[in-house]
Amino acid sequence: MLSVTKRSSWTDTLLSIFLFVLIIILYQYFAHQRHLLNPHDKLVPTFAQMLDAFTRSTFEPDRNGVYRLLDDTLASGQRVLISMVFVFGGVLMGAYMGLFPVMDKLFYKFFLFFDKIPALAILPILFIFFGLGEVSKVALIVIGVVPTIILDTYLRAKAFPQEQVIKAITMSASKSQIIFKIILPKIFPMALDSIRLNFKAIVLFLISGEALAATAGLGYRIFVVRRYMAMDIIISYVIWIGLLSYLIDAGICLWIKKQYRWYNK
Amino acid sequence: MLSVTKRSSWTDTLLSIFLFVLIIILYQYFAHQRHLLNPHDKLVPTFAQMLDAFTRSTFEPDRNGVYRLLDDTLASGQRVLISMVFVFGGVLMGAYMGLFPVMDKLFYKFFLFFDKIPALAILPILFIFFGLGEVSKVALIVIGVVPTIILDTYLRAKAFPQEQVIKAITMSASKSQIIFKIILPKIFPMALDSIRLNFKAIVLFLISGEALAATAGLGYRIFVVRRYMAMDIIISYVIWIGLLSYLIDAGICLWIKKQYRWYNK
Amino acid sequence: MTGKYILEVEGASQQYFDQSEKSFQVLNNINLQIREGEFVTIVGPTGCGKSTLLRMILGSERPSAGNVLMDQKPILKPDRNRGVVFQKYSLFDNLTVRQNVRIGLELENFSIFGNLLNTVFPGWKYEEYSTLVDEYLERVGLLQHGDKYPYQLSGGMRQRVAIAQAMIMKPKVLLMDEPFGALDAGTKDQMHAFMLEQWQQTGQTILFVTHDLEEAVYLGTRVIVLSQYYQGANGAKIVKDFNTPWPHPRDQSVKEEELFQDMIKTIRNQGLNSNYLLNQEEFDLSHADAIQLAS
Amino acid sequence: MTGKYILEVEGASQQYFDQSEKSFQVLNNINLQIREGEFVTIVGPTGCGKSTLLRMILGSERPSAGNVLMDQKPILKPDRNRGVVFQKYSLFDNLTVRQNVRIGLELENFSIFGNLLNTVFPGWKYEEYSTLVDEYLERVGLLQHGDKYPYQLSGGMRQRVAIAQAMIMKPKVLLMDEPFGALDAGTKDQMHAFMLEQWQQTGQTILFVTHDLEEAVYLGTRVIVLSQYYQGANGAKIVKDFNTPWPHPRDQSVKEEELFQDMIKTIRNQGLNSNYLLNQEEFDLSHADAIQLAS
Amino acid sequence: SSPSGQESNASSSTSGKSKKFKVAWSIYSGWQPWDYANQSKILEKWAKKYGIEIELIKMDYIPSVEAYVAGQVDACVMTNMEALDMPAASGVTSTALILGDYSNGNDALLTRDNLQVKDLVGKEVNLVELSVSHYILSRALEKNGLKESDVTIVNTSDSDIAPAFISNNSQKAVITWNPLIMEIKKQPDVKQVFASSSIPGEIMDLMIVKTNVLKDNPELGNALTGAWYEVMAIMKKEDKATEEALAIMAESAGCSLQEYKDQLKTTAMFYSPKSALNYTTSKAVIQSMDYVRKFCFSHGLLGENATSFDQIGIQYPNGEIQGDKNNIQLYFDSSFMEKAANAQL
Ligand SMILES: Nc1ncnc2c1ncn2[C@@H]1O[C@H](COP(=O)(O)OP(=O)(O)OP(=O)(O)O)[C@@H](O)[C@H]1O
Ligand SMILES: Nc1ncnc2c1ncn2[C@@H]1O[C@H](COP(=O)(O)OP(=O)(O)OP(=O)(O)O)[C@@H](O)[C@H]1O
Ligand SMILES: [Mg+2]
Ligand SMILES: [Mg+2]
Repeated sequence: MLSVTKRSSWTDTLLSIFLFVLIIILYQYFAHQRHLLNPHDKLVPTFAQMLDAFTRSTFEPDRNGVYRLLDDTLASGQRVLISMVFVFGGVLMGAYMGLFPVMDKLFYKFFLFFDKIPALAILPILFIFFGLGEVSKVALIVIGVVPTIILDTYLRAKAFPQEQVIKAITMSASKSQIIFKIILPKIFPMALDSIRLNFKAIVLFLISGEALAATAGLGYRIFVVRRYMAMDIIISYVIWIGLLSYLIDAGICLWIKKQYRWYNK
Repeated sequence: MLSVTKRSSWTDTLLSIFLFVLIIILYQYFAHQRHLLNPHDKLVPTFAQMLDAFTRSTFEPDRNGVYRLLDDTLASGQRVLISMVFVFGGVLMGAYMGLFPVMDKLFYKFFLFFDKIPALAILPILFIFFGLGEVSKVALIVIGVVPTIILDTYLRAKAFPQEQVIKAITMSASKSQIIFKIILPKIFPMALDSIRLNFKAIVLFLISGEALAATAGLGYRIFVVRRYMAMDIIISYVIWIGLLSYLIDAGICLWIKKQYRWYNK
Repeated sequence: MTGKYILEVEGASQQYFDQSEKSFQVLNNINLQIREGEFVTIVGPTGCGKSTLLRMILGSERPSAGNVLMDQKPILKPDRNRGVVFQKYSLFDNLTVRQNVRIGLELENFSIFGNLLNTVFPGWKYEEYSTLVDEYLERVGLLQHGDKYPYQLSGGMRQRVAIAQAMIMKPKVLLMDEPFGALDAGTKDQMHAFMLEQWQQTGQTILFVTHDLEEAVYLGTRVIVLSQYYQGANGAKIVKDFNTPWPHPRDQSVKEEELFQDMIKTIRNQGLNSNYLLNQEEFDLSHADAIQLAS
Repeated sequence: MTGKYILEVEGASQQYFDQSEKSFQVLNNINLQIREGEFVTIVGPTGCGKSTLLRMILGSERPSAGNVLMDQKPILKPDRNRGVVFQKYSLFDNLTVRQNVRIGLELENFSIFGNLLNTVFPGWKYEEYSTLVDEYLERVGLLQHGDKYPYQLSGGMRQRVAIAQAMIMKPKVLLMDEPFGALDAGTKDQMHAFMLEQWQQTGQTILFVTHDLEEAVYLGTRVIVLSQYYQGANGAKIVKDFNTPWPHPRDQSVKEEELFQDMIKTIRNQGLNSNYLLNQEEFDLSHADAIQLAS
Repeated sequence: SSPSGQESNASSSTSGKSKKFKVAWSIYSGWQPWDYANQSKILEKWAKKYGIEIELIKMDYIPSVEAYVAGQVDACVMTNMEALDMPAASGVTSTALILGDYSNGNDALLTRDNLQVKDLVGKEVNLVELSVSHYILSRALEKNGLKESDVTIVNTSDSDIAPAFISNNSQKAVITWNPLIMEIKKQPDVKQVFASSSIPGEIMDLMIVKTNVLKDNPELGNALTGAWYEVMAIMKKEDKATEEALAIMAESAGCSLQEYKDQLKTTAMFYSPKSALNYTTSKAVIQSMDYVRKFCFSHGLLGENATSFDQIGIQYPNGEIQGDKNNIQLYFDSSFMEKAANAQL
């Protein structure tokens, strides 16, 4: 932030990867030590084992002839995609609540409370309403994340510069124009940012949902193979999830940077 | 936001509670219907049953003479309090990362990736490092929430008006003064806000951690009675958790409003 | 002075709360009547409440006592009839200069169908406006900067965008809060010419707050001085209110006339001099529409 | 003109990138030498790069070519030697007016022990400063507003806080970017007197950007005109650079002298008139320290 | 012979006067006595007698086994199936110290609409995949001439399987264990069509101790066995003390006394060390383990790249070895139960 010197990308890259490399080396050393003691150790697989597990689930069909990783990723991806529809609905809802006092009064306290309810603890109730199928998994994500998104957007809409709203009104903007032409275009990159930051919660609820009742999915696999301590598979799946999330995060960041150049200036 | 009329607190209150009342009525009707069909239904307890369960756990000592709700709340509260130390450490870390390019380079990407790892999926590994006691429960909360707090504070420190930092430097501020006297005082209410918004995740990880190995705690109790589908206890506990979270949220809000009058203006 | 009253401020006061929640009065019983087509400039010491008065007329704030009317109807909210240029140029940061100037036209002529069409054929619908938008950009000297975002502009350039943005809508009443504070003398002169031209063409009513007394006397058909300093002060009052005698269009040379310089001196020495005012019991409200009240 | 050079700008240029990532030049090969104790005022058309030049001297931005030196040493970062008042008053929003003015003293005299003591006995350590702080608040006319937060102030009041905040630190070089843009004439005069007094007492060097030509000539011992309009223009250059003849302290009456009015006219008609400049090949850099270069 | 030697001592400290051991347990009708032993200080008494300290830790089932494999605890309760596919398959050599009971109806297949096992073809079955429930399904289908591929298994978390099944009438079959079965059976339209009572003895509930820890510290085995059979004696007496003990067990399981008693009916407890000893040394155990290890192998539970069900060796009290003699990871040890039976503790 204070640096005025030109950045040298070489040392930058080195710094950026330093911790990753350190962790990998430490882990590998630790795993190696454990394997010296117990060659059958499954709890702390070496990187070779993880790579092997990853390759197996990616390139070799399993007992039932499916390519697991692909299958699981597609199943989970679909659930996330569907829940995105509701997430963006939440953005809209938040903007409306921020602008209209009646909606503010009606919904704000409610969502504030609702947001605090740990959804995972009342799953049985969700089952009653949403069944055991795909609906309940998407519902879990939605219930877990959408209130947060709504509240976040609401706060941003509330913090929207009054003067700009007033100016738009003096230029004959209707209320829905204020939402769609003034507020949303400006808070959209912020909303993307907050979706990005909440992606972790989305993954968390996805995994929890899949742990409850599923036949495929990244979370499903992690919980099933836990039954025989296949930490090699679990860790390789977890890294895969981390990597996908990271890429999605970076993708959204890049998109924001390219598409919304005025943002963060 | 657009309203310029004086607020009438009477209709406001009515609007605020409307949805709560509606949900309660709908639920009670639904529960009643189920109980007509099956008087022993445990899944959808009526409010009378929940109140009864709540009263029992609050005011009647159990076999060991402990008041369960109090006991559980204290145990959980202690865990949350301890994890708060790390959360505030995260705020500091974020501020440092935002100000110092070297720390930025070194940690940003790492935390970005680390933040994406679903901690719940690698619990066995956590056991190895943190054991089974209180440490692992706090560690789960910390691993789950602190990276988010760090990243959030980091972004805010990055977005801190350059001009004010420059001005402070012209007034002979050292780097640590910039952090402690310029940046932190100003982003502190924002950090409180983001802790407030992440409280939900804290509760989530608390409950998950307590479900694994504990002898008391709100999550522990929910997990124990879950097998018997004692939904009356579960729901009353969940509402209790929601209520506590809500009060903490409101408390922080009030604190911010009183203590940081300049904030959000 | 002809024309009907377009704006009326009737005994308006405004109170704010300070940090210890104590109320203090900013404007005290302001009475003001403005006829259609007037160009009213408002000067006064910093913090006297000029922006506050403008906000009340705009409708974004209600007086704590008294009324503000436009065309005999109370002003409850901002609307299409009153345009505004804020002291802190508040542009839409997410729009380029061109889009910022165009947005008003888009908002006014909005149709869902047109918007849809426009999503499919970008720029199609907006073509219609482009001549007009470019003309305004030209007038404020920003034609080459049309595709920049506000963050890429200097303070003066942003302010000019805000002016074009408000002017292109040709509102019946235009409220301007120190619009030229950040402009150099040359650019200022150009903007003056531009504004006066449009004002005469459209017959708009303009309320213009400024600190530049020369500007106030040169632009205004009527000058109002607001001040919080007077005997027994409790919120600002109108302490001067008078017409300027030169017919528009005025030549730059009027600035060198003795009467012109005298007027500036009078404002400075009487209207803005707190020592002088603190000894005054009555104010020089020589304007025909000025409302005389015991202070 | 005596005294050593405190600031030197050697062939400095600055380039920015526009929205399509194309570079464009804002400042073109600026050469400037400023002696200790000078009061340099800088004028120029909007967007010509005055703020950019100030930022380069401040050290918050590096020139894309050339050097900026203070006391013969290159300026790499902002530091305690150069104070600043920004065009957009950037106060610390989380501090009251009094705390904003005091913060510099606190920062400079910081000790962990003192800070701890202060947490235990609030206000204890800061007592020492309170006389000085109050004196400065008094001078900028904000003593009664000491406990307000910036959001509760009008634009002009905020700017005055920023001025007191910078002045109380008595930096060797003070950089000011249109500090009085939002002030009314009366307040402006007070601020002028205040600044000139401190400047003479401390022997500070001041660089002062303004749009008000009267102010520029009245305050400055030296006036510099920057402009982007000249033959074959590619970034702004210094197009005028001259001394003002009146010794300080100056009386307000110099403003009425013919020479004074002439200087203003010359600046307006030559320095700020683009038509005139576009036909000039050489500039009137009559100042003894002005560096003559083929444009 | 134990390769996991050093690491498993991680939790046993000798810092104080006496060695300290950690034992994990989870809620299940056959394991509640451990909690009673703890609460009634019987366990503490026996630990003192042998000069050690024992800490009993209550955990969720799978995490408790994970903690055991990770070396966080020295002993843990688990079924014979998990003992084989979790610690043994991970190279943590383990000994079954006490055979407390076998499931005699505690695991069951329940259906709606009067469906029989044969009718399940093409239907969804809710169960915890790769758990004992999965094994039960496999055996039930086998006995009815069906294959696993004839049904669709929906992996459903044990914590929510009961409400999930109850609240969704579209789900027709579920396999789970008690107390969940009891709850589900309260539904009017649900019938039990297969249970562990049809394959008695195949699912055994064991106290598993790290082999090398037990070898180095036989006093841990003595104390645990002694405490266990003192509790068993109380439970068998059927007097007021029994009622009190059962009440405490029920409480910590989170159910009513009556519910707990009902669960015990489908749990074949070996109340006397003698009966446990007899069963442990019988051929039945070897036969059961053979079913289980084949199931584990065919479902990849011995490791995805295991080549044969013989990969892991299991040694029985009579010295008989099942599987690889060079890789014995699971021992059934009857010597402590024998000491208890002979009142030598
Ligand atoms: N929201 C508010 N809360 C409290 N006080 C306020 C608020 N807004 C304005 N004030 C106070 O009201 C007074 C008038 O403010 P206003 O902005 O109208 O002055 P102004 O005449 O426009 O000044 P300037 O010329 O400096 O812009 C000031 O003392 C200011 O501190
Ligand atoms: N970060 C930036 N990126 C791109 N262009 C910039 C940037 N900062 C300034 N500019 C451009 O540089 C030019 C000079 O800007 P600067 O703010 O220095 O002008 P100025 O002389 O201070 O103007 P004003 O009197 O209006 O404040 C302008 O054309 C502006 O658009
Ligand atoms: Mg104002
Ligand atoms: Mg500038």
